[in-house]
Amino acid sequence: MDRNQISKWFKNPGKMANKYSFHVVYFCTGCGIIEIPPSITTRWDAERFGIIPVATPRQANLFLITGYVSTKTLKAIIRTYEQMPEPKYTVAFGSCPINGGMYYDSYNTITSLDKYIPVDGYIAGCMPRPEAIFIGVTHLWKLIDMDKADGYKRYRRDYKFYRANQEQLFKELGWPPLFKDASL
Amino acid sequence: MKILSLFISPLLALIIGLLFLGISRKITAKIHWRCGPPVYQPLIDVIRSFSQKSISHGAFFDFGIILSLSSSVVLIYFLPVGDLYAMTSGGLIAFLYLMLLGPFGIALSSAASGNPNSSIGVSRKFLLALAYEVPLLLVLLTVMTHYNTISLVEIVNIQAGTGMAFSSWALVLPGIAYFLILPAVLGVRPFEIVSAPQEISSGPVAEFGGKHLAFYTLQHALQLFVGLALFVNIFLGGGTLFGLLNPIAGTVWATILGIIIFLVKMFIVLVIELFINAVYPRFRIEQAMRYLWKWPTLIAFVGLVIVAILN
Amino acid sequence: MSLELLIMFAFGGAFLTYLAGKISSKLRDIFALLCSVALVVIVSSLYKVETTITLYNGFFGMPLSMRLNPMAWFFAIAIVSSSALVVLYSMSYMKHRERTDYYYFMLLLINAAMLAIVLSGDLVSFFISWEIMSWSTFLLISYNRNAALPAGIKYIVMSLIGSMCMLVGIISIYTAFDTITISEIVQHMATATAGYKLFLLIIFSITFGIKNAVVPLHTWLPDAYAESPSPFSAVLSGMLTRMGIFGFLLIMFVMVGAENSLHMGRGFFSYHNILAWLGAITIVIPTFIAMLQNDAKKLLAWHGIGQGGYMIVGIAFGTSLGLAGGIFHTLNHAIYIILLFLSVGAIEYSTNGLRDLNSLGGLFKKMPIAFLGGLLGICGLIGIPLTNGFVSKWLIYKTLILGKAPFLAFATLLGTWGTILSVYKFLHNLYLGQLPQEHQNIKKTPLAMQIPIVILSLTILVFGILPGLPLKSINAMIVSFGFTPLTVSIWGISSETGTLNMINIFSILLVVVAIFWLIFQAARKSTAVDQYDNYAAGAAIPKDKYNYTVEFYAPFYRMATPYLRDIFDMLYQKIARFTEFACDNIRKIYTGYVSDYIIYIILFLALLISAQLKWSVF
Amino acid sequence: MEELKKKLLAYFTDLTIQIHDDYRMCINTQKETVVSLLNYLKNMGYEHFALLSCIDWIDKGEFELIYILSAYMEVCDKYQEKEQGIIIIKARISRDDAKVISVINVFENAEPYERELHEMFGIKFEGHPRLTPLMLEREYEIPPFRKDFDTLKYVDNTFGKIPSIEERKANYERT
Amino acid sequence: MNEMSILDPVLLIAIPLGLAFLIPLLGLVSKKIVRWIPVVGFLFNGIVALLILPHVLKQPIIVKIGGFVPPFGINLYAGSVGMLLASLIAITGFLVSIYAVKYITKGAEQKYHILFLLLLTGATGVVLTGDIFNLFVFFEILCISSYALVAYLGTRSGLEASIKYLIQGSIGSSFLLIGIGLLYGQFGTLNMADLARQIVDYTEPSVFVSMVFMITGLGIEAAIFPLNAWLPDAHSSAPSSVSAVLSGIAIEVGLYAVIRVLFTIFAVSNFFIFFMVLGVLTVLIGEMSAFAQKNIKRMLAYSSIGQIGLIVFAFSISTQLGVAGGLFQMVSHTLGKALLFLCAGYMIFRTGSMEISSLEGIGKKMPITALCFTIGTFSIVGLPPFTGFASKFMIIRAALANGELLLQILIGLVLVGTIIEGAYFFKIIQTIYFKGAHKTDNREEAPVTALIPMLILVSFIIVIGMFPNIIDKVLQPAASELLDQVKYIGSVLG
Repeated sequence: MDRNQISKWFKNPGKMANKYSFHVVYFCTGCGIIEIPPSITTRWDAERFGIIPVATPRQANLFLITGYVSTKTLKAIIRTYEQMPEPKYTVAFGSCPINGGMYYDSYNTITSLDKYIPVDGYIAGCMPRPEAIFIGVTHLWKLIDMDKADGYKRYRRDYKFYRANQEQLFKELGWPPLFKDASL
Repeated sequence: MKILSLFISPLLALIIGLLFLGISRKITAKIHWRCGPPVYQPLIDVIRSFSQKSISHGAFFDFGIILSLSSSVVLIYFLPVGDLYAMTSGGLIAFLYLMLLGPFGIALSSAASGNPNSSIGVSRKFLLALAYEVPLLLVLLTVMTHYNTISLVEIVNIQAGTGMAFSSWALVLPGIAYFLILPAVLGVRPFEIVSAPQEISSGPVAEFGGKHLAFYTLQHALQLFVGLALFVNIFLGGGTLFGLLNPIAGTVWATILGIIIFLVKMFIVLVIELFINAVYPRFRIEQAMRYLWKWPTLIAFVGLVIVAILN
Repeated sequence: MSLELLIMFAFGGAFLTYLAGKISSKLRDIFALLCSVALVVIVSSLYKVETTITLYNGFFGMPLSMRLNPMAWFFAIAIVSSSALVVLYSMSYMKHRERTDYYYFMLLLINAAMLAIVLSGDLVSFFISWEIMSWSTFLLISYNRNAALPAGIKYIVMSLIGSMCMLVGIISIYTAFDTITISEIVQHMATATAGYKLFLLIIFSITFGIKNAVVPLHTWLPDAYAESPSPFSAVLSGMLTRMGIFGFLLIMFVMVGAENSLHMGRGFFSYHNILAWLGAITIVIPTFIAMLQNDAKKLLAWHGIGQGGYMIVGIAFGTSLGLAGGIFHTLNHAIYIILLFLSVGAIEYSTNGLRDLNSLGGLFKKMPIAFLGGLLGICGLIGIPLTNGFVSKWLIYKTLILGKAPFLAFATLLGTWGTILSVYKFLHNLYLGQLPQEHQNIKKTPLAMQIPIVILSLTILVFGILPGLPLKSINAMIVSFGFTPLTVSIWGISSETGTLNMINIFSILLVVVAIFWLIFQAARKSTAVDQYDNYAAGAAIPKDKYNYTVEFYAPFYRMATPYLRDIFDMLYQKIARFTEFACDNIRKIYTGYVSDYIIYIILFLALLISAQLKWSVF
Repeated sequence: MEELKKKLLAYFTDLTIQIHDDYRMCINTQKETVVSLLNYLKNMGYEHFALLSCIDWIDKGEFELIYILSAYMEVCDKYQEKEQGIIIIKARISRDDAKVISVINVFENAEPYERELHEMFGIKFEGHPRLTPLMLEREYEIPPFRKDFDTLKYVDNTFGKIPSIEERKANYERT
Repeated sequence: MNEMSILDPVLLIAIPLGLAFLIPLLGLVSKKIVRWIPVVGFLFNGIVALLILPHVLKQPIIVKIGGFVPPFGINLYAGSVGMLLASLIAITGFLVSIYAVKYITKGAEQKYHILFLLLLTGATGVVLTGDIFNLFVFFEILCISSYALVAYLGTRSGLEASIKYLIQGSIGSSFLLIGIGLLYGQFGTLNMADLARQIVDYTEPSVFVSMVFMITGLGIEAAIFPLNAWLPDAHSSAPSSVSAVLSGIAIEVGLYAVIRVLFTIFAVSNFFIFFMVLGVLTVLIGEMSAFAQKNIKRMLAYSSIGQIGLIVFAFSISTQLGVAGGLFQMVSHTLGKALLFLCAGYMIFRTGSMEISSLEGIGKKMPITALCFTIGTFSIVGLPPFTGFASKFMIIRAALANGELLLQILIGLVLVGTIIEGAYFFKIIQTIYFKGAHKTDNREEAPVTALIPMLILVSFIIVIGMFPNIIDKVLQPAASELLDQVKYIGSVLG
């Protein structure tokens, strides 16, 4: 936690501020949401890392997807992700977003979240305990330092690929494409 | 002196305001038995918001938030900090009107965004403003009629002589009334209806992204500073402590000491406030209006009657 | 330019416009505009002139005269300029409506009558032009056919009551001093007893109270404003209702004289104190009722009443500062209420007749000029610093606070907060928020409508930042009433108990806004987004159902509606129902049977005889 | 339960009723008599429509609809039924054109159950006000709960092959 | 007295009477001329009256019929009051007869014109006579011709109204005759001046009986409150030109007779408080019942009652100003009410029914008539630039002059009456202009012969309204003549 090293602040304030003030938007899909309240209250205080839950995606920069993603919630996840301002990171809990987990053969659970929105990190555990969440987040700090957590850049670069997958899954999406040049 | 204060007081207010926000989060955390964020966390939030790429719903969406922040800064000029003050034109009435410009600016921009959550938030903000304005007006009128002047600087000078304002018994009741409505003026926990994250997804600021959110946080910090400074100026005698500073009046040290005393008083009032609002759940808007129109208004009214009879 | 020419020009202009209308509508529009502009030029050329000329004494030998003094000039310039703007506005507003030359004739006739009122040197010509004004207003209010008819009747009955009171007052003055020219009355008034002066004050304040809509007598105003055509309701609210204020000034300060009208009665029950308290109530109650209105023009109408209360409080409080505040507020109110009605008219014109607050929204994208007018009008109405409303309200507050009347000051400040809430609802529901589908491509406001809106918005700012301009002529008026003039500088008022300097407030606010605007631009550039890209908990935005305008202050609705009904309106409705019931029954005396009639005759005979036998009447 | 069984047998023809030990009565009937049977039982005090579900006998080519009714405690005393039991009604309909009369006008709260069965099994309920999709986001040719619906094949062609680790690394590094 | 020159008041009665009997002869020659005879007659009458008027202002003309010296022979007393009313009757008669030329086409035209002439001669006679029996005779001519004219249309309502009018009228005339008989029995003379002289020093209280009978008799025709039950039916079911004359002239003449009896013959003093209360009562009842009307002619009839009440109130103030105000109100009421009835006539003719609701949108169909109607209403209600305002101004001034509390309360009630009157008249204006669908403006304007009298009346109203001094020169001498009983006796008995 290099929060109080002033030199780093002057070198790159934007990245440091992003690291140490995560405004989190939870998407209460799946079973992981039950882990979030304990992580932000007294015993495992998330606020000491500067992590505050926030109501609207407009103010957020970290997007936690807690658990399996069904087709119905995927629509909302895409919409929320697109409404978040630019330096935004997504972290998914458990194995269901990776390969469908135990719902691998379910007719309405998607098998890999990465095809629809870029995911920066996965936290293992069905569902990860608060300590695991904090380890995940601190790992995300490292990724940000190494500029590896560039999900939003990939989304902007390959928007055509993501948009195609989305439209293939849903007949009509109800909102225009986010980036103008990407419309098919 | 005046030109100097033109630059210093807004910066001072910003820093102190952010510091107070950080302290309030820290103390609330400590009350909740958790260690809470560092005291300079609001500063980090502001830098992060500035680094984010925000969306804009049109010219008025931006102009509103700029107007509200600038009006809060102009408000600072009216407030004497210690004996550091920049503007006296118009006195307390102009101050009251400028206090309204802040919420009006935010209301303009959040309505321009077209989000129903923010419209509900704005309507609640105005209702809350109407609710706490009734006792506030009574309190300010009592003070003005008591000191028979409408300029804040004069009030502070008169108090400088007699130390604490409570020395003159007439102002005890308005002081209590003002203290009761202070959380509503600052927009803190029991009266946090306006930007309630759970109910109306943080009300007026639902659509505020990067730099808009930063401007809003700065405006919120300034409003916190103004609310406390007004209370201290009117009732706790501004930058003086029972006339201790009289011997070394007029020197540079006196102003610095005056400012420090002023800040210490503000800190004490803030801490007392924090103890109240850390434990209280949020009022519904009807409950808030009924509460604000019942006890504080009654006390303020009785105070005004007493002062009116006195002179 | 003498006064007769002015009056001749005003009335003649009205008739000639009607005739011109018969020839061609284009000619009529130009002619009407020319007339009003010419009037503006004539009146402004009479700036420092003080003359009195007798027109003719054909009326029972009484000399009907015209008089010009600072007060008359102040109101005259306001009337004439507002009528010029409204005529320009209605050139395009009334373009494809029927009976437009009747409308122009009435509009110009009303302006001429108002001019005659203001310039009248004696009470009879004052009364004649007052009556002409009220019956022509009646004819114009009921112009919009169906819903406007009851409003017209309500208006004309109340103004008839008012003018009957005034007639009795004037004739009692004529019999007491057997002169009707105001200058002579002022001398004779010294000899009158206090009781007679109180009687005069009460009679005249009933008339002017009705016209200026002081609370118990205000019920005609909301319907009249809402139902009359927008340009006319602008004139109606801006200048016509303020004839009441002119009347109050005339009776309280000119005729009865300042010193004894302000010392009538003792302590709380003195005349000016009760009037001030009536004014205070007029500020508070209508402003809170305005919050519950769903029709834009009704909301503005209730504000018309509320702001009238400020003027009454300013005038009734009797210090030179208060008087200056009251009169200045009359001018300011005229400016921004006309501006607001014109912008609502522009919306009505584009959405052809729709002005319901719940179904409009987001119009500022489509109608920027109307929005600009609306916004500045609202800032003026609230009295935000840098607008003219702030200066006059500041004057009124200062007099009340320093004049040891904290409760009155509390009522006025509370009124301001009520204005803020209801006026924000007006701005939010009409202009901001989501633009509904069917208003995507509405008509653009034509140029003739935009010019008056822009001019009025500029005057709000100019008078706000440089209040010295109008305050000079108000000062002259105050001196004519015998008060000590204010020390007025071009940009504010410097008096011993707290100065008001608009320039440094303006400059500081401007500088700070500029700084923050630069910081705002310096930060990362924000991407523009249309109204459908909004946070809706992840769902796509439903096209037309996604805004919150119905019952904008819902919690306050539930708390306040039982108390904020218009009690006086219900009272007057009951009285009206009772008179109708009484009329029907009285008509039943004429039963239609001859036998009853003959019994009546014989009874009459018997009555006469018994009267003679008992009291020997003959 | 016994008297109820006797009454039912007397009143209705071709019913086969068994009573299991823990007060469960199981009635097999034709799909035509289901509505009148439910009406009768409702009047007898079994007013709580607990569940409507369906079993797919793919080999017999039939769907078996199961209606479960139960009674609120105090109602039973009124009819001197000492013990409070549940009644299970089973009816068989053919699998290919599965059509049955909806029971909405007897029990309103059957509406979501019938919609779900329509969506998941493709059973048409005549007389149902709105048979719109209840939970599923997309259209399916074969309703998913049918036995002949091959989930794995469906998952592959809608959500695509699950990318292997190498593919993910390649996708990640693509500049 | 001057010789048989053109300026002889007797001509005012003789000419129309002669023409009335000439009509049947001329009728044989051709139908067309008959229509124009009343027009010519009243034109002549008007010119003569207007010529005589200036002479009479200072010194009244006494005409002895048949050369008998006044106390014995019948004499005409053409004072300023008499001549004012006579010229008013002549002008209104002239205008209404022009209107009637095109309006009365169906039915027995000849009889209409004869009765019309007789009615107005009766009226002129009542106004000019100086002898009470002569007054009775002319009064009878007036009433009988008006009974007949009311039933002219031959409709069921017309007949019923005229019968009612006949019954009440005849009762009234018989009371009048009883009164005159009593007076003649006691004083042996029929001449007003002689009677007045004898009554002044007559202490016996029984003289009031004859007065009571005379007042009731004349009061019925003058439509004072309890006695005016016949007026609404008579005026609404008569043809408009007749009702214009009836409410314009007949009521005023009746009222003149009552005033003449009260002021000159009996010279009463404290009777007036009773009379004043009666006047205010008539105003209130007239206005309130007019408020509840749906039929336009009945509404105008009731408003005439209201106006008459106002005139009674004005006269009962019995000061110089009050009587002048009353006379001025008579003039403005005649002009205004005649104008309203004439306009209403053609409006009903065009829309076919008398209901106010049927008048919707008539402002577009008949713009000039509607405009005249509006100006008439404004004048009757008393709004500034028109005569109604000037006369009301004078009456209120008279009432407030002597500052009695009772008078102030009564004038308040009268103003309440005017407010109610304003309310229902403005409702009609709204129905005319602002109700009804936007009909295509197929202008069916009233014929020219109807428009001319209307426009002349409107011009009279506006001119007198703007410059009331013109008529004020006539009113002051008339008022002083009515009040000054001794001067009357002196001028008649020489």
